[in-house]
Amino acid sequence: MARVVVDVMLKPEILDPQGQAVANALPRLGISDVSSVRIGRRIEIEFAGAADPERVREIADKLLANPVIEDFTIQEVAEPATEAEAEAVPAGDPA
Amino acid sequence: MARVVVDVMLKPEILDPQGQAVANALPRLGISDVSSVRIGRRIEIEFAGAADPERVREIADKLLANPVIEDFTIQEVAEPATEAEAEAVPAGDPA
Amino acid sequence: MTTQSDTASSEADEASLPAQVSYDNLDGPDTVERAGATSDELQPFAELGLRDDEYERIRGILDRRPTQSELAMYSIMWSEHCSYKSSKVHLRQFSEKAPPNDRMLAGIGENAGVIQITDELAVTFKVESHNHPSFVEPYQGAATGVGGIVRDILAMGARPIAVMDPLRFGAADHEDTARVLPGVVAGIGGYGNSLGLPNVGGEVVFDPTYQGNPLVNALCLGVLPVNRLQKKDAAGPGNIVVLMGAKTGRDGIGGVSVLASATFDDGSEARRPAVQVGDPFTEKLLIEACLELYDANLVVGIQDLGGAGLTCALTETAASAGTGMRVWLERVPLREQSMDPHEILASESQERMLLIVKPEQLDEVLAVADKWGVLATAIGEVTPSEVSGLPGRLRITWRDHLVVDVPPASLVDDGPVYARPMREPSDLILLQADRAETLPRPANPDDLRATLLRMIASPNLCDKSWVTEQFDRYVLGNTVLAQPEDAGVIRIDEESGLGVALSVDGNGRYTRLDPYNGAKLALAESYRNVAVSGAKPVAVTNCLNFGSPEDPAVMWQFAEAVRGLADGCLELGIPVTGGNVSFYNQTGAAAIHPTPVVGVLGVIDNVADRVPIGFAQPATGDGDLIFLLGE
Amino acid sequence: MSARVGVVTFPGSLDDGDAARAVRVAGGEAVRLWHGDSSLHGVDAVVLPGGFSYGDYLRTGAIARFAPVMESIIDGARGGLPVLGICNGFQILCEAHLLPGALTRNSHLHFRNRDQWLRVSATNTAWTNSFESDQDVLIPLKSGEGRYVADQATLDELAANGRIVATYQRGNPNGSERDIAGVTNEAGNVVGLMPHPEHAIEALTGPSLDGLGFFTSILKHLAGASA
Ligand SMILES: Nc1ncnc2c1ncn2[C@@H]1O[C@H](COP(=O)(O)OP(=O)(O)O)[C@@H](O)[C@H]1O
Repeated sequence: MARVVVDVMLKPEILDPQGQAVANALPRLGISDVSSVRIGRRIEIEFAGAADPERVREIADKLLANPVIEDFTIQEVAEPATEAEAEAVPAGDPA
Repeated sequence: MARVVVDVMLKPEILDPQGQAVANALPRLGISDVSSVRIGRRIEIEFAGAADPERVREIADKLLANPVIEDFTIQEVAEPATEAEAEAVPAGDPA
Repeated sequence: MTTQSDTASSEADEASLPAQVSYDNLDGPDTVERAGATSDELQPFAELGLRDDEYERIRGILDRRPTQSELAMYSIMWSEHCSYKSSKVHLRQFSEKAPPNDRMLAGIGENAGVIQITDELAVTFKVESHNHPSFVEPYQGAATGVGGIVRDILAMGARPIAVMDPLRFGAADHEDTARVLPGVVAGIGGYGNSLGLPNVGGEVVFDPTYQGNPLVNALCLGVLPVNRLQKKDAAGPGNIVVLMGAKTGRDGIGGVSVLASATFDDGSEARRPAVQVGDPFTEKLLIEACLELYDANLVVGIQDLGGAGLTCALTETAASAGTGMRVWLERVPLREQSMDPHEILASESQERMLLIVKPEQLDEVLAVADKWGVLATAIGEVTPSEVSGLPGRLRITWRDHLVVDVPPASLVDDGPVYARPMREPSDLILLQADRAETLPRPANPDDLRATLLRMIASPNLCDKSWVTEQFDRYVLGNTVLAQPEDAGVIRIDEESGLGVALSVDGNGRYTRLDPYNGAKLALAESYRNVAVSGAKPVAVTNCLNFGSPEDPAVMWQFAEAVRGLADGCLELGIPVTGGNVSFYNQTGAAAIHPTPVVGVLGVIDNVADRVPIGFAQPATGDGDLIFLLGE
Repeated sequence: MSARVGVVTFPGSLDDGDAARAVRVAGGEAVRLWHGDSSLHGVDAVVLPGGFSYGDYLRTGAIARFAPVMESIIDGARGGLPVLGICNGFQILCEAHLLPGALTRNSHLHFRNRDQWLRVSATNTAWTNSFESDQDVLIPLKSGEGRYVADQATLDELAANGRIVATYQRGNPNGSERDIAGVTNEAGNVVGLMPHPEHAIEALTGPSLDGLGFFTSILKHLAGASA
């Protein structure tokens, strides 16, 4: 059983209204030293068997990310980590 | 300058219709061995100076995640990694 | 001269561009001084969509070669989209044939037409296209289409109060439709719902002609007190130019990125034109801030930033007043610090407005912006006309380098105007010969039943609630009629019950068969829809969606449709108050069906008298009588 | 003197004008409150209206909850001040932990605007005392994140103590747990409701007049309290 994490973020030049809204709210929580916030999606995929990197890339490209405005990175995670004690192990498989 | 990543995922017992929609679309791509898809948020925060783990935890707990339905994990990332070649280095700072 | 590849070249294959001068290793930006000294330097004007003679005209106007920034500005302002260079000669009929009308406070040429409906109140409405961006990125394309038309209405001094969305997609079961339609509908809802604008009608039409080129048109209605009408004039030398709203990023810079570098090496990848992403929250704040500024009389002139960004707003406001302008471009708040001057001038970042304000009121203006949490920055000032008596010049510096020095009107009014060749499509006679009368008709009850079932099952006739349920139609509490009614009816005045009715209609298939009558039919349908709601039609807006104007057959369709619409308006006695032309709607050489979409606005003295569709339930005894009017 | 009902405007509020109109139509005085002003200006009750406060980009209601006015409202609500959260207001009340549970993305993932039948099952709250028990009402629903969720223990507790204010009838429009359309706190002064009663107060513009009951209820409640 393999677990893969696909992180999808807006390309750097694309406006990120979500991140901006959070960044603007932080000073009200007394936090003023944040220079930028970007918000994307984290997608956890669990395979019944092994995860074929090519197939994962295809899923990410076709279904999870919108290549017009988003980039994605793929990591295989050692252990299903549903609970809080997650330790992401980067598989270094950037898009 | 520190970069922190907060991952926010719905608690396992909460229905994730977005993840389900992706899972349901996979067979159309010829992929049938995925047992689950969960979609959450990835929030990248850049601090002007160092990131105080306590403050990050507070932001995550108060603002970024809703503890009624969501769990979060925090990782400090070694290097600003705006571009595609991101390599997440887990700082092992789970919530 | 049957085809001209010039205006389409901004969409040309980048890899095939000839080598041009590279500005990359310049020490600082390309300045006016440098342009004067290197007047023979080769410039990539053709890649920016300018023809040889257009480029020569620019050199003539400036008496030197344009700087990199100026070249970008001319190429944008003289593009089909901004200059209406192919349509202008035809659109004139809308004014020439317009019936006399003393209620039209603003008409064609303004951001939107304004019609006075009582001593105190006026309404404004306009429909615009966002077809191409919606095909590339359906959600954001449609969303920013709504955002753009709302800012047009806002710029007139009006509060936006409703939207409509005439949509056309390819075949319902085609995979492109499956990709595009859900995103478009979600985008229109996502933006309009977040602004709190009720969606009171539209169209969803499926036809294979729109397969590679869906039509996403958006209409906005606004209301204003007559004395709040705004102008775009940058009047009053010494007045301050303020940019309000979102930061400027590399959104939709399009062909202008050609200027960054002539060679498309790996490094230029990041400079590719980026899709515009909408931020409805910022737009909502922008609306509230603008309205508060209008009500406090703090605005001398205002213009929204649309397709041509700062370039358009700066030149139009100055040209409209005949003044000059001095702009310090480095004051523009940027999302990406590495942006070059020409990129800032060409950026299509959304949710921005340009304001002209009096210096002594600047602080008040900034305070209102701050109250609503909107960024507002003084970036320049209005300057007088030249000592020679000529209109003022637009001078823009970038960190003390003069990068633009142009007569603003040369970009706005002196663009090229073409009487493009026209020819009736060669297949038209055949199409027209194939009469509907020759089609088999259902001859018995079974056939009739089968035909009826087929019609009911047609995606074009079926229930549209899957779409309309994604739109808020209740917000603002004045929606008297909305889908599935023939026209949307909005109450304007709670005391008197005064309201307006709106409908948008078009039929590409009719127009393909007969552009003149097809356009008239679209007008007639929209007019009828408004009339049957109980309102008196008073004004027309339109969005003319056509193929390439360089194709004589398309140009003929366009000319005929405009003639038909203008004649129809004359016959019905209502004016066209504004609209939008969208050319180049085609896939390869195949143009879409010519699709004029016509919006009609009517006034109803008391919305309690509106007439809904459907038979009313008889309150007492006798049922209502049914009449069929017409032939 | 008529009761004074505050209506809060956050940046991004959309139905604030409609909520104020509903208060007026019911016979009360609507007092507009501003998100950045922590004073409640002596109002007798508060409505948090619908909309997309602060854009709602992160999570609905997440940022609005930290507005200065909310601090006063949270304090007031704990002391018995009647508060009605409609749609986005309901989301804000959950984020502020004045109400249990959370509102999440509709299970079908679409925004949905529909005339919705509801059953008003709790009529002992400050905002529902004008209704008959189990009265069915028709009220517009319009939301993309209206699916009410809470853990089973909370849901059981809400059901057992009559704290489910309204449930969806004739079909669940968004996948809410136990068809929940609205809940109240233990004291019955704070109510959250996903559908929009302020859009059902006039025959010309709404599907019914049923929404008015929520606004006449609060006036009745306040009159009773001051009598
Ligand atoms: N894209 C849309 N947005 C909003 N309303 C729409 C849209 N498409 C259709 N409608 C509305 O749905 C109703 C039915 O549309 P339609 O079947 O095209 O009616 P008709 O044929 O009478 O014009 C009309 O009220 C129309 O305004």
